[in-house]
Amino acid sequence: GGGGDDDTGASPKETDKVAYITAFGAVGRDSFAWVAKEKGYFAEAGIEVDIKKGAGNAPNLTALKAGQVQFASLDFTGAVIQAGKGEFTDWRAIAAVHQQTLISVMTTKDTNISSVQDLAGKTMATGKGSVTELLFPAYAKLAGLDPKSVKIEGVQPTVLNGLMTSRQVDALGTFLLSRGALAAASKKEVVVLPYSDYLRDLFGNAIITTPALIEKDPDLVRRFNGALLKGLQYSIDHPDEAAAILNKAEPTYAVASGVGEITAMTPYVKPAGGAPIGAMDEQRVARTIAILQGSGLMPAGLDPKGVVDFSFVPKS
Amino acid sequence: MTDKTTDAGPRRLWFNAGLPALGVVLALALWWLVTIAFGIEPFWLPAPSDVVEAFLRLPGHLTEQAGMTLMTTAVGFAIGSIAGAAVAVLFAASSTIERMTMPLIAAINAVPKAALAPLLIVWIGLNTQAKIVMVVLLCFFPVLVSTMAGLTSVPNDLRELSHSLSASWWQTFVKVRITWALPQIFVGLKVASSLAIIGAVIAELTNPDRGLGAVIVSSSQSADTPLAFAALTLLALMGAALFYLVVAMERILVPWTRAISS
Amino acid sequence: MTDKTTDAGPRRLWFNAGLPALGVVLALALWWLVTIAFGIEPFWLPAPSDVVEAFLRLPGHLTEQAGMTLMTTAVGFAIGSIAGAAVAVLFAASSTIERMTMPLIAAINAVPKAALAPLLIVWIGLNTQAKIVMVVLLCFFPVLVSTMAGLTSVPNDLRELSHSLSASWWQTFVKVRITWALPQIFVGLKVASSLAIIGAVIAELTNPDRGLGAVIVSSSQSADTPLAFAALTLLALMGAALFYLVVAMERILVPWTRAISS
Amino acid sequence: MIKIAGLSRTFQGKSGTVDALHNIDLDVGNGEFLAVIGRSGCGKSTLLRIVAGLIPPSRGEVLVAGDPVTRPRRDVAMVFQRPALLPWRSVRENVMLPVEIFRWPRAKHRDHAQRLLEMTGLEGFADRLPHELSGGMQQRVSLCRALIQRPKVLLMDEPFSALDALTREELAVELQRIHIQLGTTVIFVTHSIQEAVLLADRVAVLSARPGRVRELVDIDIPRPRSFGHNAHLEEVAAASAELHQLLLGEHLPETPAAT
Amino acid sequence: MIKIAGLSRTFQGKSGTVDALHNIDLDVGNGEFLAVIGRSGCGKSTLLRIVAGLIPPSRGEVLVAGDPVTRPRRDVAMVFQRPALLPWRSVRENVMLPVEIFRWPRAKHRDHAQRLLEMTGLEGFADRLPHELSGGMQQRVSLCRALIQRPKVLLMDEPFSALDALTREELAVELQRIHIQLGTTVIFVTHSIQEAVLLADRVAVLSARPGRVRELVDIDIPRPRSFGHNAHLEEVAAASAELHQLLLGEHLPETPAAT
Ligand SMILES: Nc1ncnc2c1ncn2[C@@H]1O[C@H](COP(=O)(O)OP(=O)(O)OP(=O)(O)O)[C@@H](O)[C@H]1O
Ligand SMILES: Nc1ncnc2c1ncn2[C@@H]1O[C@H](COP(=O)(O)OP(=O)(O)OP(=O)(O)O)[C@@H](O)[C@H]1O
Ligand SMILES: [Mg+2]
Ligand SMILES: [Mg+2]
Repeated sequence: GGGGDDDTGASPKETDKVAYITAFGAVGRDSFAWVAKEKGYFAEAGIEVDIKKGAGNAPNLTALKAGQVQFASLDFTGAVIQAGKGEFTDWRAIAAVHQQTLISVMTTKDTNISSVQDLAGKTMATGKGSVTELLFPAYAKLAGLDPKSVKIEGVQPTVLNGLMTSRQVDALGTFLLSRGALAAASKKEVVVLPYSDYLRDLFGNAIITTPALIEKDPDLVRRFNGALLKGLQYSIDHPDEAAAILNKAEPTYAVASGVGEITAMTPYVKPAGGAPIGAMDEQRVARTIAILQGSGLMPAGLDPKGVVDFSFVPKS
Repeated sequence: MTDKTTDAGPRRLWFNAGLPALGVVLALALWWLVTIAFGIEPFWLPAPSDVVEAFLRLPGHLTEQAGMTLMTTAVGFAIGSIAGAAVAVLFAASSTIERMTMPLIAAINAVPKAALAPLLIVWIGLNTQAKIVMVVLLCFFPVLVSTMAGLTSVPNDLRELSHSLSASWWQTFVKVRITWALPQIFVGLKVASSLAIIGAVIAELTNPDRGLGAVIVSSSQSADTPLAFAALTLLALMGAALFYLVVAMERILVPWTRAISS
Repeated sequence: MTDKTTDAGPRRLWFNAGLPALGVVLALALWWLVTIAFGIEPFWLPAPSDVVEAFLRLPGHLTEQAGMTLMTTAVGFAIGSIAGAAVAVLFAASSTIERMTMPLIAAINAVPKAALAPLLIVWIGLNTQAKIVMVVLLCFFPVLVSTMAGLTSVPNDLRELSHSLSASWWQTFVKVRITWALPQIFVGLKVASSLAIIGAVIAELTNPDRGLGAVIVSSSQSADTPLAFAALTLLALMGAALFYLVVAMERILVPWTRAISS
Repeated sequence: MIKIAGLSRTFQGKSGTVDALHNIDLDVGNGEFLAVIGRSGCGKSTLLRIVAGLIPPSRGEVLVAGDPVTRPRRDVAMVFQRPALLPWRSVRENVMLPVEIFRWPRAKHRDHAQRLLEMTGLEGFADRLPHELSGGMQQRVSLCRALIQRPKVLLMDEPFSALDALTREELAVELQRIHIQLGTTVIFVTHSIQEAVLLADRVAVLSARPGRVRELVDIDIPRPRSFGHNAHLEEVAAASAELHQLLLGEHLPETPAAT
Repeated sequence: MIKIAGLSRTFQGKSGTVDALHNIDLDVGNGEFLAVIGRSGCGKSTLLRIVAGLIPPSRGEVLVAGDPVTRPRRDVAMVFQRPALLPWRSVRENVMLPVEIFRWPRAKHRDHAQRLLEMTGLEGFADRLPHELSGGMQQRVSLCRALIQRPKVLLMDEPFSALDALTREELAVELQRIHIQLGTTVIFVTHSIQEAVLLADRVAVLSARPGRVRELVDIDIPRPRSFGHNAHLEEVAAASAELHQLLLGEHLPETPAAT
């Protein structure tokens, strides 16, 4: 624990200590946390941040629930499903990292799959129980493909690239940012079919915290959010520097891979219509919930306010 | 020492069945108490009742998945143990081969199998064979090491005896060394029995198409800790059963050790 | 048999260092040949040269991470082995306790540690302790089982001797049973040495903040197989080193076994 | 000192039970030297094991110094039929084992150990491990280990069986000396009638399966005795012949022994 | 049959080397019965082990039937000083072990095994495991195991040491019978001068550390011999006295033995 121990929250001299967990490991898309730290944004906000490497939605929500971290980054859509099913409800999003979901179908050129429709009769591997797998029927239907015509292999995410490269499957359901890795592995041109082509209302990653902390120290939440988003902004503005900062924290992650990921995700970070970075609006969240309910992924009754605290979300 | 006149029937039953049962009951009670006393949420640590309930939600499915895991485990355990023992025999036959390959085997064995699981799938495929190979990899080493130790622990008396009879290497092996090594081989088999189950589940976590590993994956995705615990409990039961099966085999195959030692 | 007059210096050196080196060289050659002959891409199976290159990209960092993994491994191995041996002693002291708890331990041990890793993080935290606990969990059982086997294998001669001297349970234990059990305990330690490294890496894969496990995670994220293999190779080296450290300890502590058996 | 009353012992095995001892009554006086002879497998070792408190009798009881024997006593030392040396301890350390276990001061007994090793001709082998010794040498180590205890009662199971005639005689002389000096009560199992006659005050002759006391023979030859001095040649010859006859007598079933 | 020439053997240990045997020359004729006596630790077992091909000599060589001994031969059987029984095999199966190893037909030798067990008084224990036997019984099993091989050469290391006088005599008679009937060459290590005189054609007396052949004594008493019949009492007494003297003589350093 340790975060927000300061009951009064009045004394600005005192630095707050919090822990933050990235969405998944230390990769380009999560570099902004290290950037915010390295650039001193957290320090300016009077916060000392311990950055931990995440391992996906369930572990991150667990860490948050156990009080081992106060803030987390994770896939918003997946988290909403978990909230809707009542599995994890003790969290609120305070900003969106990606305005559009990054999940997509990915394949290599030689499979001759160039559109969703081409997937009929093929085999596709996805992370077992992942959002990619759960949303595929909705995505396929919107794209005019019978979801049952595709054979889905649910596996551990780490084996995906290997399966594609060894052509044990014809396509992957994965994050589009792993495109570079797949290209490197298969040495082939990669074809990406983002879910966001049809599912426009889904957010990608979001930053979340607990309702308890919001209640106890809203100022800390606000300061943290601001600093982190500043880091995000700086990262997409200076991908090379961001990748270099990340490489310092994680030398085994090549700078080039970092630059590639950050550049690839830049269009997804900037909101349409000039809204500030991190923005989320209630209508879109409601539509997200509706899509998820409509696909039978969760029961009805979830209120957008139950997953997002709009008072912290940056507004234009 | 060698003669236990007091080992009456009921006492023995109590010792061999009553005490273990008591131990399990006490552990369950403690578990239950802890969950109640500290008001622990089922998400962190479900009470035994939650676990039973989770099991009763899907008894057929869980049993079926358990059966699949057990199959993988059993086949892999058998292959791995036989392979381990066979390589130990090879090493016993040729210390040159042993010196050349044992360091490599020790090295390869230290490579985390969990890190190898994705590679296995890529090399072998999304099938049961890849899972069995994982089990084999985990069982192999303990049986190898313990068999080697057993084969080299034959007392000089007996070695000289078979030597003086001009027994061939193979005869010495079959009639003296293997039997003498059995108690130690069983140490390896006991350790391997647990590792076999672990191997099967690691493989199932990587390719969660079936088995209790798949149940754990899907229950952790839905934060259904009681269900995950139901699967873990089945695995634990399986582990204890396999362990005591090995112990029973030992009692049948090497009754003489208990007579000459204590 | 007991007297090896032919064990000259150079022959011995060749046996203890030359042959293992030869084995490693042959294995490397084979590996290299396979990658070249079948034109295997580095993503599947990098050639030894690719791995060396990957290592040379970040020698300092990799060494540092290896050091961290080694620390976790060593501390966990020590704690786990001592705990395993201690519980074995407890079981040797009271067969009632043994009967009550051994089935439970066998059951718990069969629960896949990989599935427990997330729970450990929840219970203990995202810290080194959780990692050490994982290592301890993996080392405990082999040492327990082998120590138990060793302690119950004391020949009746020696048991009667210490009994006839009215030695206390503890004296018998210290002066006869433990020493007699040492060769078997070392079987457990050898198996545990490999498992310790595996445990450390499983923990690091689950919470990849440091260590070679973290290197494997991050290299798999960027499909940098050569780097992953560099980490795996370091782990393998560590495993072989730890294994032969245990073997060396055995030679020093129990020289007499090789004299009375073969 | 030792009172054995109605002692029986059976062993249960997979292929039936063995009556090893049947209804043994025997009193051994304080400081008495009792030799036990009998055919191989007649229960001599079993008798010693029961007196030592190592195994319980099936029926009957044994008193040592008035107390029923339920477990081994520190004032009773045993020389086993097999040497039972700890393979990892040097000869000296094997001899010192009882000193360690009794928590006696080591320093005080080191000399004693050294004297015993000299007495048994092992002084050059004190630092060797048991496997480097010959069979007879191992047996002598186990003898030293019993003697260092200076026990009130010494139970010896064929302690000289692996020794040559000469060593045997030397050690027999030493044993007599110790027996007389310390007043040790000794039960001495042997296959050598000569040894029994030389050493014992009384000889118990056991009959085989089930082992019973066939006869108790008093040896009334003045001490110290030795093979060399032929002072009491006739008595020795007579006693030997009687014992020989008793052992032989077993061939005639149910015939009470008559000398 | 057996030719031992310039045989020496040293053992290297951590605490120095031991000269176990030094420059032994010995010829054993075909069908001869050679007894070996000597003080405990003088190298008798080592000598047998070298003749059996179990350990190599440090110097010199051994020929059996004209061939240098480099490893054990199937026509040479050994009775070890310790019984060395397989603990998981019944008495019968232990006796049958050589038959199995030589791949002889089991059925043909089962009767032989049974006869040997009867001869050694073990017929009731055929199905028991070794740990259920007394020390002397175990020794008899190992004797049976050697005899079932019907070897040309029989090497026996104190085979009767754990047996009572009576059993010893019975088995000595049987051994003589076998030796005469089959023409077996025997080397027989013993601590009993009586046994040596009873059984041997010649007795080799070894001196201790390093073991050398002190003297070879011919025993010219007509066979069959036995303890019971006092036909050649005087010769027996004379031979015994001579051997005794030779053993004793060791005390006087470097004195050549004189009878
Ligand atoms: N394996 C060994 N290592 C070192 N020394 C040995 C070994 N075997 C025998 N010796 C030494 O060699 C000498 C002769 O031993 P050996 O067993 O041949 O004697 P032995 O005549 O058979 O004695 P005993 O009558 O007591 O059986 C002894 O001093 C012994 O210490
Ligand atoms: N542990 C045992 N289990 C079964 N039977 C046993 C056991 N110990 C001894 N016996 C039997 O008891 C009988 C007496 O054995 P014991 O060892 O007392 O004989 P012994 O007189 O010492 O013989 P020896 O002179 O050969 O040493 C034997 O028939 C033996 O088979
Ligand atoms: Mg006995
Ligand atoms: Mg000997």
